[in-house]
Amino acid sequence: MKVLIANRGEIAVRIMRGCREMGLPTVAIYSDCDRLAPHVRYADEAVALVANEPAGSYLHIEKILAAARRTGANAVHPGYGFLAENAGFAQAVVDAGLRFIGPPAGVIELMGGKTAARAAAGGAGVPIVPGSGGPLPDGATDADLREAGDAVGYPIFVKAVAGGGGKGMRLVREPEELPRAIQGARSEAASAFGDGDVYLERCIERGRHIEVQLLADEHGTVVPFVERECSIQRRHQKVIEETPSPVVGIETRRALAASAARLAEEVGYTNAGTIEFLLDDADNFYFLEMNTRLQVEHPITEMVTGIDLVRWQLRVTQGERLDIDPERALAPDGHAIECRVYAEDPNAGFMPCPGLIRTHRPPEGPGIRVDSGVEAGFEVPVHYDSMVAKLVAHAADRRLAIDRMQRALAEYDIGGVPTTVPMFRWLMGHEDFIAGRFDTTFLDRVLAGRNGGAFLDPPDDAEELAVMAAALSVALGRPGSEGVSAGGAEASGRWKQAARVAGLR
Amino acid sequence: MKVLIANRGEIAVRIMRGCREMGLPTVAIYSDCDRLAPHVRYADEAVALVANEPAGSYLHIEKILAAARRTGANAVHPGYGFLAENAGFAQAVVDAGLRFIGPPAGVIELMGGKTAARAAAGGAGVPIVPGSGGPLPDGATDADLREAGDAVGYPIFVKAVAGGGGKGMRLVREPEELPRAIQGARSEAASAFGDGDVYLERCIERGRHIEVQLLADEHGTVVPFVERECSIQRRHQKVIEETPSPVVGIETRRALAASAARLAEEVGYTNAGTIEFLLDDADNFYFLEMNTRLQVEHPITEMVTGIDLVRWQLRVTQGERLDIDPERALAPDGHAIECRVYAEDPNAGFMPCPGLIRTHRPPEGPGIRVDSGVEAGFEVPVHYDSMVAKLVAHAADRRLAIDRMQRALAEYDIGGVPTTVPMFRWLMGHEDFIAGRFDTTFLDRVLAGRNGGAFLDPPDDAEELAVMAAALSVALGRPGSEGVSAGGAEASGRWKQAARVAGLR
Amino acid sequence: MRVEVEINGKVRDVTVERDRVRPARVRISWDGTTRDVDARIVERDRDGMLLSLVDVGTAASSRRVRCVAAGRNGLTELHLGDVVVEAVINGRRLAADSPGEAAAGASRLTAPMPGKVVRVLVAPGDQVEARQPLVVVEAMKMENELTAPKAGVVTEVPVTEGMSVESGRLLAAIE
Amino acid sequence: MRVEVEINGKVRDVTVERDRVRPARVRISWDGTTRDVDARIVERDRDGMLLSLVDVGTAASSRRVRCVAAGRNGLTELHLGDVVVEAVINGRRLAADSPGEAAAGASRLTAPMPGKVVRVLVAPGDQVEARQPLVVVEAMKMENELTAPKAGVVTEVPVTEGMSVESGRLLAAIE
Repeated sequence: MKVLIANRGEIAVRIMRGCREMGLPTVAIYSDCDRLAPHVRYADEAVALVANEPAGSYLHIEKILAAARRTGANAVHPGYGFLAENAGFAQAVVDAGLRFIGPPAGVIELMGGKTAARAAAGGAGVPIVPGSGGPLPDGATDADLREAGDAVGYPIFVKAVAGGGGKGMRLVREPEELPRAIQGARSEAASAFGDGDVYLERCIERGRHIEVQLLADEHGTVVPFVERECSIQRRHQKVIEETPSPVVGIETRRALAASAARLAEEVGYTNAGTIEFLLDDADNFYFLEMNTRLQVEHPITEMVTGIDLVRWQLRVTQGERLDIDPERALAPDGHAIECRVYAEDPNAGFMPCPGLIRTHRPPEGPGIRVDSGVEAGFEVPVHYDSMVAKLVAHAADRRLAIDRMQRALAEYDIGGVPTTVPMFRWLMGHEDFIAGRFDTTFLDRVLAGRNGGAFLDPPDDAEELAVMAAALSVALGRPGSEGVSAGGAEASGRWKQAARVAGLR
Repeated sequence: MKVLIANRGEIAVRIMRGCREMGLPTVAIYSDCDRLAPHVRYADEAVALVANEPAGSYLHIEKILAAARRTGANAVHPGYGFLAENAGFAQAVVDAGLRFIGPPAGVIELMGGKTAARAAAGGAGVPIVPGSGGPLPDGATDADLREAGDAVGYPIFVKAVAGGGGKGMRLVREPEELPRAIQGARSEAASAFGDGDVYLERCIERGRHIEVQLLADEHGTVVPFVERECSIQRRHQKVIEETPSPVVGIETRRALAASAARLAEEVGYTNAGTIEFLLDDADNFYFLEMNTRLQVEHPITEMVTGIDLVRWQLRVTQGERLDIDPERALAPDGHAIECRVYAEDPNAGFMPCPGLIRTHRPPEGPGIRVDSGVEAGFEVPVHYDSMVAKLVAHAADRRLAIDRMQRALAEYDIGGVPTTVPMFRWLMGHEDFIAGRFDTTFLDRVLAGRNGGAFLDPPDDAEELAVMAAALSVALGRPGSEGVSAGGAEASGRWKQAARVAGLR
Repeated sequence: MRVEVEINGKVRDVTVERDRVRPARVRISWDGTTRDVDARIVERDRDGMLLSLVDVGTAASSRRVRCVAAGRNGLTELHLGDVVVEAVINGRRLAADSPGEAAAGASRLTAPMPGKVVRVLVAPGDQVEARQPLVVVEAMKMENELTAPKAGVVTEVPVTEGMSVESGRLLAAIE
Repeated sequence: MRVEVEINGKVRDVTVERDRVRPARVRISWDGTTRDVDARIVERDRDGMLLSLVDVGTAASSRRVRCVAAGRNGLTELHLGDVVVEAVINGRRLAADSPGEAAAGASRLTAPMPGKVVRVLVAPGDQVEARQPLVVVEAMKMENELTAPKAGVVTEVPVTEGMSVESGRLLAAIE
């Protein structure tokens, strides 16, 4: 099998590492601005896509298939993002006579539709968020509505069937408020969408994002893994993941795993995939959606189970049978945490910061795994996601994993662009994070409460040290000390800040 | 606790990482040539030893204690090598009112003496290599000698009591040869050492070096770990270690562990230590010696057990109780292999190659741990051991760990000095290594059989690629292309080689 | 050698003396403070250097400082672990970028990278606070709130929702 | 541009033509072979550069080559993964270090680093083979066998067992 990796950055390198360990040759594709990206050098062969915008490069199905033809690649790994959940791409790959390293196109299609996926989950007996199931009848009396509300359970979201963007939506905590809220939502929805239909859905408060990784072969075996906790999100984007969850007990773990496996079996799933759930504070969980691909956060599962998910993706694609001990997959050895390091300025509203990576020395030593997609000399392009590396810490328990992550974050020497490292250092010291007390709204809430201060306090001797270093940078013969480059002036306008001492990193 | 690390290189950094994860401040010591070594920057404080030779620096007890006094360090970690097994140093540390992170001086002293250690092992019921126990009586008849020989078992080494360097030593395979061999050994010993006394010891052929890591607290708890296989040695120096051993079954594992624990209990051992055994091909094992310190190869045990040995050293020193599950310590999760990367030229008799590290990009990704003691810009000094890094691969089984190690070795980008990486790549592909068919003489034998060829075959397109790169290095504007530096000329004389294509790395 | 170092708005007159016998050993003095330090350049690149400083006076502190000659504000950046301190050395600072500028006169908010305007939150005539979000631009798979560089009145908002913008394009002006 | 490249004793006259529109695209020809390559410098240091070469002709091979301007033999080293190829570019080679030298005339074996002589294995007048061990020096915690640079007769062994030697000290001479 010769594998074309239809992706870029750290995940392309991760997949190539898996291929190389199996002796499989690899083909990279690259956009113009990625010519110097590490994934191009890691591959045995590389084909230029001659474009930058995703639509003309990593999303361009015809170019990708042409690259496979040119190099004789007979399998395509989509990674995550880009075309990874595009059923049309999966089908085009198969139609071109190549193997698609992922589930069948039909399954991607099915699980990609919210309502179809929800129906499939319901059909497999997997809990979904309780609701009225369909629009409330127009002529319902207040008593009918209160009855429907009681059946769903409070708090309740009244949602417009045609809704979106929060319009025609009401949160109701008390049964007596329900009829009036429905009335308001109906009229808002009617004026916004020309459709006054509304339905009821239970509001899961303080919900945690819990997900179950699974592997499935082509012979009917499905293996679910110990859950991942992904509630630390910024604007619905995961930034820290860990496994196991600090709040999931063994019974809930088994119930989650069984649900995930049932759903995967129901839909004929193969290869690697993840089922996402919302967990409430009474240990009830509800199906959210399925990701029909490898996920960003797969390394934490690999670290606590010792199972190589990418290798299994490749093996399953070759028709091999899963021979993983299902008990091992559910029994985490220790605890693993991943921080997604983005080229963003945490002190300027997490603005993405494309630019040249001047220094890149990732941490090393016990329990640390780094999957990076950059090297010094590479310029983070403006065209894609700004993630530069994933930093994973593994230790005997959660507390030790946090301590280890703190140590590794402090070691991480990345220069040229600001990154989210200072925010992670702050978060690893946050008492609620340490206590495991958080839900999906936690990070946005605590960030909003910070009012823009620096994430890290300068060390006691910071000012003294800065005075000395500044003087020495001249006295020891600073190159370029006689002329500050214009490039510096240009760049600086973007990030103007009054604060002169700041945890920019 | 504030910890002075009385060592250098990768082990100093490893210990500081452990301290930092526990929030303990650290003090480095450094010789003149180590001023730019990473361990100096990793520490919170650093004290110059103002010398280079070990005797004036890392072996200078008074200077080290003065550094502790100056910085207020109240504990000393000796690492391995240098003063790690010096009972006088351990005692001096305690006499200075500091904690020594290791066993009591008396235990170091006891286990440091070969005969005393052997006696202690015998006393604890740990097998030792069978022998006559003392010198053979002078007037013994041939029949007496043959009887003594039968009691020891063949093959037998006749060894001079005062012996050394192979003088007065004979290997005997057949009982009828024994009397004549004893006679010859006696006369050789008498003329070489002025003492003709000889004794008999069983020769363990095809022996494997198997060792048992253990931790012991100050409250009487001893925890032995799954064995390490360290038979891949070059001139009695370990270069590759792995765990578990490919040939040790569960019963032998338990017997080894029980023996090691008994001996540690017998001598009142505390902190981390390792008991080394020779294992014959009938699964009999014999005590060799005890290392009363942390070992170079401790990471492989950490990787398969998830237990942080350095952290436990620090905790035990603070009086804490071991609460490790002993079954976990004996049940390896997967397989781990360590390669010791030395700055040596494998194509020139493994000559150590001090010099400037110009590039240092260690591998990363799944299952890889790197503990390095260098960074780009650091000059490997001539005064100490030439190890630059330890590369560890961990995977679900031995075959996968080998594949992973191959991948990581190929990724390792280290420039400026030749290293043993090409030899490791060759060895990972050697059929006897892959099959686990080796003993302590294996590596020296296969190296001797190679007759100095390159370790790696150049890729098919090597010459073509070299032609292109050479031309491009000029055409793209090679800096310094107009003048080769004198430094290059000086250095080159040392390593003159006729081979123009060679796996130097 | 004398160097003028301005940090946090305070100017220090710093004297650096090298030991003649051991040139890596320097005595640094300013404002009545004196430090004896073993100072080494671990590595240099075109943007600056990595310094290793070991106090050889009464303390023994070991510190690693990355100096970037022209940092993001056109100043010298001193990276002390995760914390960055900015310094003006010998009065050198890019005039267009003086921190005072943001507080007075007209301020222009420009697009830091190519992207798509997804929300416009203010209109000309609006009174805004410093750091108040003005425009949301989607770029690099993220929605980015671009905030007011200073308090004032919005004079111009030459973009609309859905518009693609190039890097440097004016998004809003404040007076 | 024409470059003379000598590898494995064979000299090639190599022509490098840059594409005018896409300067990173080069056509490299020698001895009837022609390759179209996208050639980039990933990074430079004072010793050389890291090249990334992607074949844009019929093949698509992607290769990483580290070029070291003055390698250990005074030649240009081309690191192809783990394998190193040495080249003489435009006839430049350090005369004192030409590989031919080892094969002819007197050869001197010197200490590559400071150490202690632990064994002397030959005496003046001994006939030795190339690569035969002559002296064992202990340095960097290792016993290092220093071998004959060529076959011949030992003319001088100015060291004895137990002697400390400095780097560059003559250990043996062969004629």
